[in-house]
Amino acid sequence: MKSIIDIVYLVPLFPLIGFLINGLGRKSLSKSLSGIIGSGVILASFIVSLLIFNETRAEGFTAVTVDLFEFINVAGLNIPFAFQVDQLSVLFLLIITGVGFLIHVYSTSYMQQEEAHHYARYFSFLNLFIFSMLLLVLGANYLIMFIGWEGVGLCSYLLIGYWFKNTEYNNAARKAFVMNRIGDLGFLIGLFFIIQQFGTLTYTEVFSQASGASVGVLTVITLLLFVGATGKSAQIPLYTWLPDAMAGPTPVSALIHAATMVTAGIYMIARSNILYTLAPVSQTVVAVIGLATAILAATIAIKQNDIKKVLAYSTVSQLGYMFLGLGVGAYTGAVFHVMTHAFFKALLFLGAGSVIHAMHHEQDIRKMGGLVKKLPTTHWTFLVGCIAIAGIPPFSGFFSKDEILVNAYAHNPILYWIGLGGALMTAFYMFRLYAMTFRGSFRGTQEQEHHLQESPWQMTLPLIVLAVLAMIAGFIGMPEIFSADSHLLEHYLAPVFAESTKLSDTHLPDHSTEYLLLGVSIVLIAGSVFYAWNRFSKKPETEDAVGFGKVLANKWYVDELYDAIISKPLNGLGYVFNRYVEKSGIDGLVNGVGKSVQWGGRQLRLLQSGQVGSYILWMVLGILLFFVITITILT
Amino acid sequence: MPINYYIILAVALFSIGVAGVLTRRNAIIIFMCIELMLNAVNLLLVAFSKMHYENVAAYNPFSPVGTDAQLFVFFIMVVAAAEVSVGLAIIVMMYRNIHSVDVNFLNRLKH
Amino acid sequence: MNLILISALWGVVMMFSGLFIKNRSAAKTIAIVGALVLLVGNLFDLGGKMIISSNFNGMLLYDRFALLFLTVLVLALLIYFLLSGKDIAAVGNHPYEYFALIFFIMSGVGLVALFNNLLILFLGIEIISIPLYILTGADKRNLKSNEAALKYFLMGAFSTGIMLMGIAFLYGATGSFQVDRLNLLDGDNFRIFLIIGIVMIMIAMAFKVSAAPFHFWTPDVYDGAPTVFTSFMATIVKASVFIGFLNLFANGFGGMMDTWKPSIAIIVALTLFIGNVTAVYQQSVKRMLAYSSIAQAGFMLFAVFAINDMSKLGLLLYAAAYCLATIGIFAVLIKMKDYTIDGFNGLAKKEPLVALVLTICLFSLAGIPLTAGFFAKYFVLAAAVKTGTYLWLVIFAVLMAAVSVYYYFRVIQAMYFKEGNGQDIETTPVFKGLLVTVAALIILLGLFPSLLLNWLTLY
Amino acid sequence: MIALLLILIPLIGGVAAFFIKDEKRVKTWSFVVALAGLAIMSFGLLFAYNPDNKVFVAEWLPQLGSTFALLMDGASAILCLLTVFTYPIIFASTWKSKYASPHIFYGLMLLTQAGLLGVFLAADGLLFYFFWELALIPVYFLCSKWGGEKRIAVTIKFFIYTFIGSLLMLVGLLYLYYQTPDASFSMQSLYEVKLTVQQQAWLFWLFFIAFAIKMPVFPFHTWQPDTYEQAPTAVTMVLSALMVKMGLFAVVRWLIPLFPAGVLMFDNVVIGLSVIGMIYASILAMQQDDIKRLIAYSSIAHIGLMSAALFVNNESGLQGAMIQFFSHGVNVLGMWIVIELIERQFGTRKMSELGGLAQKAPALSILLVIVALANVALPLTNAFIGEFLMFNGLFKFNIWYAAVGGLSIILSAIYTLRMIQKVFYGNTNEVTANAVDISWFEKTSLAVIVVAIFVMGVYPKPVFGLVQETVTMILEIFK
Amino acid sequence: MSITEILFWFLSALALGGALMMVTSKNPVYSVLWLIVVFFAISGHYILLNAQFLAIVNIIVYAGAIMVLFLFVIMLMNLNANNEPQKNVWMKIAGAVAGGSLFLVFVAAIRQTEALKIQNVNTGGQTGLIHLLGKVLFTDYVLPFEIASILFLSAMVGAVVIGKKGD
Repeated sequence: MKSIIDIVYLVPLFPLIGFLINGLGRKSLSKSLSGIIGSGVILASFIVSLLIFNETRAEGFTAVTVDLFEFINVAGLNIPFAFQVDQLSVLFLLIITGVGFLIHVYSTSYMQQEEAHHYARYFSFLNLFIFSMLLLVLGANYLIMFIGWEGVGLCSYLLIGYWFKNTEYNNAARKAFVMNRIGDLGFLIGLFFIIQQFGTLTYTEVFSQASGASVGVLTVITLLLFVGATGKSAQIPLYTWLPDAMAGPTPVSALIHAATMVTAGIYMIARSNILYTLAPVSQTVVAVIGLATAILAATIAIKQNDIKKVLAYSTVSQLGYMFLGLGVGAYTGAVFHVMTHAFFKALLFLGAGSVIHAMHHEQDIRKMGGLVKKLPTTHWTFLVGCIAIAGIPPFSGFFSKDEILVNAYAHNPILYWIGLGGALMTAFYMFRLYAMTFRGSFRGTQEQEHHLQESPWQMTLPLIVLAVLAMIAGFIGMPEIFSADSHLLEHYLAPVFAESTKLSDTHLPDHSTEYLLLGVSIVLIAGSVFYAWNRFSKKPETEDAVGFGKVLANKWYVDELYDAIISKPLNGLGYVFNRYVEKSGIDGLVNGVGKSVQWGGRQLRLLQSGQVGSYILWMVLGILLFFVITITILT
Repeated sequence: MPINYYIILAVALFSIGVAGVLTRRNAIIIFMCIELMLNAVNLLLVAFSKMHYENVAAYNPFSPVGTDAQLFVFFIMVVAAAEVSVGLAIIVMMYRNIHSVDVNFLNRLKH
Repeated sequence: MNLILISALWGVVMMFSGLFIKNRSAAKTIAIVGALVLLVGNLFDLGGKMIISSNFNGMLLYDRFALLFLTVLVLALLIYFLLSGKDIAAVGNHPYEYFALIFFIMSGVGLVALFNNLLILFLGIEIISIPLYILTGADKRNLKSNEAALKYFLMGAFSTGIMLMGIAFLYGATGSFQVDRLNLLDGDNFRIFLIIGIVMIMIAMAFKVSAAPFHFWTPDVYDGAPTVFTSFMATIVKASVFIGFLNLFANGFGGMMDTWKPSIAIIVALTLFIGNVTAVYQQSVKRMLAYSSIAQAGFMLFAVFAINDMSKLGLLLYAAAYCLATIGIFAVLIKMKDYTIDGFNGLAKKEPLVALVLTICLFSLAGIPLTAGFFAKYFVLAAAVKTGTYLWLVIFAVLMAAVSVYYYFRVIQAMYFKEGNGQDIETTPVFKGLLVTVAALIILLGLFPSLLLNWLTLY
Repeated sequence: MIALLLILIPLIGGVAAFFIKDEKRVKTWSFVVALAGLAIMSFGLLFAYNPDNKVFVAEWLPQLGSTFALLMDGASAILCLLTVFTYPIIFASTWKSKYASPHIFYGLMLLTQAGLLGVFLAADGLLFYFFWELALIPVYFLCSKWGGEKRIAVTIKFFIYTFIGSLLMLVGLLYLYYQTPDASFSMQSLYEVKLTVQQQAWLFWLFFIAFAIKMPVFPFHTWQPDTYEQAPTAVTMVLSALMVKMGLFAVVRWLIPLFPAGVLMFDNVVIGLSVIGMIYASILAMQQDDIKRLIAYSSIAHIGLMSAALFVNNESGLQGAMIQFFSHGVNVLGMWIVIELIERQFGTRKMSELGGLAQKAPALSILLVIVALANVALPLTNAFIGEFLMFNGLFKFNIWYAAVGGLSIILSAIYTLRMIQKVFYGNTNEVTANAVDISWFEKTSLAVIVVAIFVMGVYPKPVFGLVQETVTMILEIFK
Repeated sequence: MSITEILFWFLSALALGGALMMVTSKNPVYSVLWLIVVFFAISGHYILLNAQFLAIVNIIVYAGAIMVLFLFVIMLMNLNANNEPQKNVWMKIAGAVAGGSLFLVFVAAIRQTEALKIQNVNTGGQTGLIHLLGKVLFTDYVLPFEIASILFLSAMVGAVVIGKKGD
């Protein structure tokens, strides 16, 4: 059938072209031009994605695979370079290109003060990232996904280290890449298991055979894949890179470290949902890890004072919720949350960016405050974001988070209560952040104060758009309780998760309980919002944290721990190898042979005493020797 | 007379010669010891020639068996004479230079 | 036979021309002519056309291999004369006599190559040794030369005694001096004589080819003797003794290898070890070459160790390669003042061509492919491997070959990579041309050893 | 015929180069010769890749049953291609480097190429040994004459070390030769020799040690970092891009077909050593300050993976290893070029003394980053294909080898990024303060490499096709 | 005990004793004289083994010519006094031990084979007579004979080269 879907390859192609143009033409392109190219290509692919989305909305639409060319075909393992278009991938296409486009536009002004060729470099990287991300979600098999998987890792490395003169930033970038690599190794080995088990990496074939495989194998596979997810989506134990990643330009944080890349893990698990559904153990692991991360990150976020750090930790914790959702089998919910989160977290980051921009790269919220009047647009958009993430109806965050929590409850109430606790903390620290930034009185320097002004339209426009989305996006996923099949997203995604839903026996609690839960959560959240708002707009905490707060402020000292148990031993080992094993040990042995030969030469030549007598004596001894030898041999 | 006696006699002389070569320092004496060794060989050869002759003499008393050994002895003597002429010449040359025939002084070349 | 006759006669010729011609430099020319005549005569030998074709009822054995071997040696002699003739004449006051002695030695070489009777072997070896004692001491004022001569003489005479004892016992066992009759015992009860005989002769030959532990004379004598004669001793003489060794053991004792193979194996191992390892530390190139010649002897002994068709090819090729390379190196060494390795520093800058030739020669000695030395080593090792036993010995040998690379390359490093302005060597274009020819021959044999080996099978 | 030409061109060209005293001219000449080789090879592959071009036989040493026989099958084709592809780039990228008596230098370089191609093509045991040594000797002179300050000692060590190995191989070869029914060195008759398991057991080691030293596999690797460090970079390129492949290739063409039983007996030992080597070398690479040493160790790690993959005895591993022959060659070549450029400009290779180049020399840094990423086997670069398949093969062989070896993926990321950061990022210092970017000449040569990296990374199909025949041949043996 | 046996034992004792004295005596001149005694004893043995010709030659060449030459040289260097400084005692012992053990090895080797004991060498026979030897020497052994001449020639040349004074 000839359809728009056949040209899906255009979607990643545009950003690639953009990357090439901006990358190769760094020197020649003017800022505005490269900005336009950079954002234009994304817009183009967004439009294409919309068209494709239109196709997929048709009832009874089934996944389409678009083969591009033969990539690897050896040893009975055929991995074509193919794209798979179905509801899930298309949804992500929209998120990536859509949010991506807004952020590109935002960047055009945010990065103004960069030199032209760095400016172009920035946009080329950004395009490259979009390209890899699209590969990740479009791939029709795990290898293509892996390509995108590592590609986005690379781009995040490049973009975190965008200001390469600063060693701090470079270290952060390296940390991000290495931690992702650790995850990737797990992912790769998972792939090998899949190959061994199913002899293919193509989704359709793998999933069709999945039910045939033993639970043990599936558990191993899914756990290994999940290791990859923890790396990419910043879950325990591999989450520490994400907060450091805030070194990058703020739009980057918005795009990569909030909206898109970090959700790759969720996408991957949602994509392989059937495997996870068949491996309950891994599901539990996912859920537990997710929840733990959500709580841990939330606690840390409470005591952070860097505006971006707070958002970073909130991202980690939100991702934790998504994994919780996946763990309890609420795949739709997780994806739903990915979407809403993309909106409001991008919004928040961009807002923060706008603040930072206005404050001349001041990020410490203790030096802010009272920006309401100065930055009106930024302020209310940011507020929308806060409300959304805090989960106050009818904003988007409420619906998605609520769906996850309800499913968690259905799975096991404890999960729900803990999750709710996390939600309360979220509300708390978000409004702490909001209050300390915008409320109260300005605490910055004089000249900061009178340079304060609202950002240009390129920056505010995306804020507004995202704010609107953050407000309304929730309605596509209204719980069934309000009205029958009000959950449009669920219907849309149903084919993707069909298998899993058939298998999973989770029956949602009856409506009364659900109402109750909703009520409880709304009340509590509102309460914590109110408390935080009051407290921090009245007397913002400007002094350093003490006691337990100090522990939180220092992120539970996890970085130090890792440093102590991994980095230091590794370096020590390397030192020992380099200094002793290599030089004295192996090479010493090799040289030792040579030395011993020389020594032997020095000693042997002493036999040559110069005395005829001794020479002849040696001869006679030789004669005796050979007599003895010969005669002993013969008798 | 069993051949053994001759062999042992010859070997004894030979060994004495060897021992002499090893124990003495005077080049000339060493050389003489070597001459002694050669003579031991000569004696042995003659004895062997006789022995082989005996083995055939029973049925052919006029066989030439054994002559070759005696001729060999003859040649050994010839060579010995030649060696002596050269050897003594070398020793004399040596003596001219260092006024000694002590082989222990021959230690410029070593290691 | 031609070779023996001609060389003897030419020796006499040299003597008398020494009486009548006062001009020293003429000696070289006459000698070269003599070498050429020798070559022609030898080629006639190869063709089977001899002045006296009798084998003196079995005292000589004209087998093609020996004759071809002699051809190689005569060629080596010719090259030797061409390269170093002037230096021979320059050693002392008796140029003609030196050449005469060398020619006498050549007749001895002929005997040792062709003998079929222990008496001939004995006489041949003596004819080789006695003039060598003289040549060693030829530099009469030089104490080192004297010392070398005396040492060589005493030990040589001693080894002669050993060898004669061996021959006597062999006679006792077999009642004959004919090599081809040594196998048939006159009654088995004499077996012990045979064994004693073999051992003692083996030791005597080992001494002559300077195999450990009977090698001690070699470094001192080679070091002390005038360098020209060292070159002669180390190449032609040594090779000739080897073919005597090989023939004796192949034709005489081939039947009872198990009695002597272990001993030879030990000798080979010791020789390789002592030769190579001791050479590593030497500072004087001349002395280093002396030790290296011991090491090379160790390899050639493989031919004797493994007596088969390969070993003959191997020895032939080895003799050619070894003689060419060593003569080439010595020819240059003679012209140098400073024999230490540092003396070679920066030679490549001063005399690139000479340095290149030296390098090729050293490569050949080290057995690097593309040079004759490689195939030489290849064949002798192949012979040993072919026997199927004693593989450890072969492996040990190649390890030692690797050691040898170290000390040969020290010279190359000195010439090419070390700082220094090389000492000046007076070289004529002719000399250089000859050196290049030597190098070319080495390379040629290294590519197509068949050029030489085919002669064995030719008509 | 193509096969013969491939060897003859650099041979004659090299000898000719000795007589071209003028620097410019000799550089041009050798560049042209190298290009000619490339042209011939690509022509052969594209239009004339047929049996009578892949095989060449001539009389050589009848007495020894050795003929001058060449055979270009999959594995050798890929390596010949690598060789002829590498040489022009080497000459181009070192165009600006100054060498004393250039005619000798370039002559020797070309002779080395001849030797290498000979090794990759020889289909006769003795001939193979011949070329094996011939490739080494010019390198000996190149390193000892134009190398760093410790060059003489280091080079002689390298030479003797490898020489020992090859001599052991020679003994093994001789032994095999006498086992052949028709007393011949030809590859076929050597393949057909019937050996007992015991014979295979020790013959395997005689050969393997030679190859292991050349590759080099842990623990025979210690010559390699010193040599790479001391050798002039142009030679280091040859050493690490091409010469190490000799060992790997020899395993494919000689070791495995000759001693399948031996391979099966010792595969765990070899793979174990290789995997240890991967981790060990990677950890060492993290410690290095000299970029050359860093790359040297990282290349040991990569070689370890390849040698492991060659012994896993499954198609995936073999295919991966063979495609990696090419990829590794290209990538490491790119690395050396960058190092050469850096050293030539700043006279130092110490990472601690460099930094901030990205501001001064963006083009260089970008190209390096790409090459470096290929070096850490990022997807869509050529190395990824190979490493993916090799790890897959290793996994098939034994999960744990793959798991442990996989750690090297992480470690490689660590040290490579560390290198990039220390050299190119951060602020400039007095050394790099007035750095200039690279010339178009060097830029193009690097660009060619980058293109190769991506083309192979995205569309490896042709290479798979090329090496398939060898892979099937080997798998047949184990059937 | 027949007369020959007595003679044998006497000559053997004489030879061995002479040899020992030759090796041990300090004064070179005495050594020479003792060596001559040994030669005489050996000649006696030759006669017993009826190699009369060799016996004569032995006396003439060795005892006559060679030893006299030795004597000349020794006199010429007037080494008559026992001026030879002693080798260090260990060397002496080592040498003696080596020589002795060589002897022992030989004896041990020979004693193994019983058969040898019965191989007798009696008196009588024609072998050693001069006409027989002469005939063989100039027919079968003509080649060695000629070679011997070359040997002498070279020895002569050598002696001249080495011995000639004034350079």
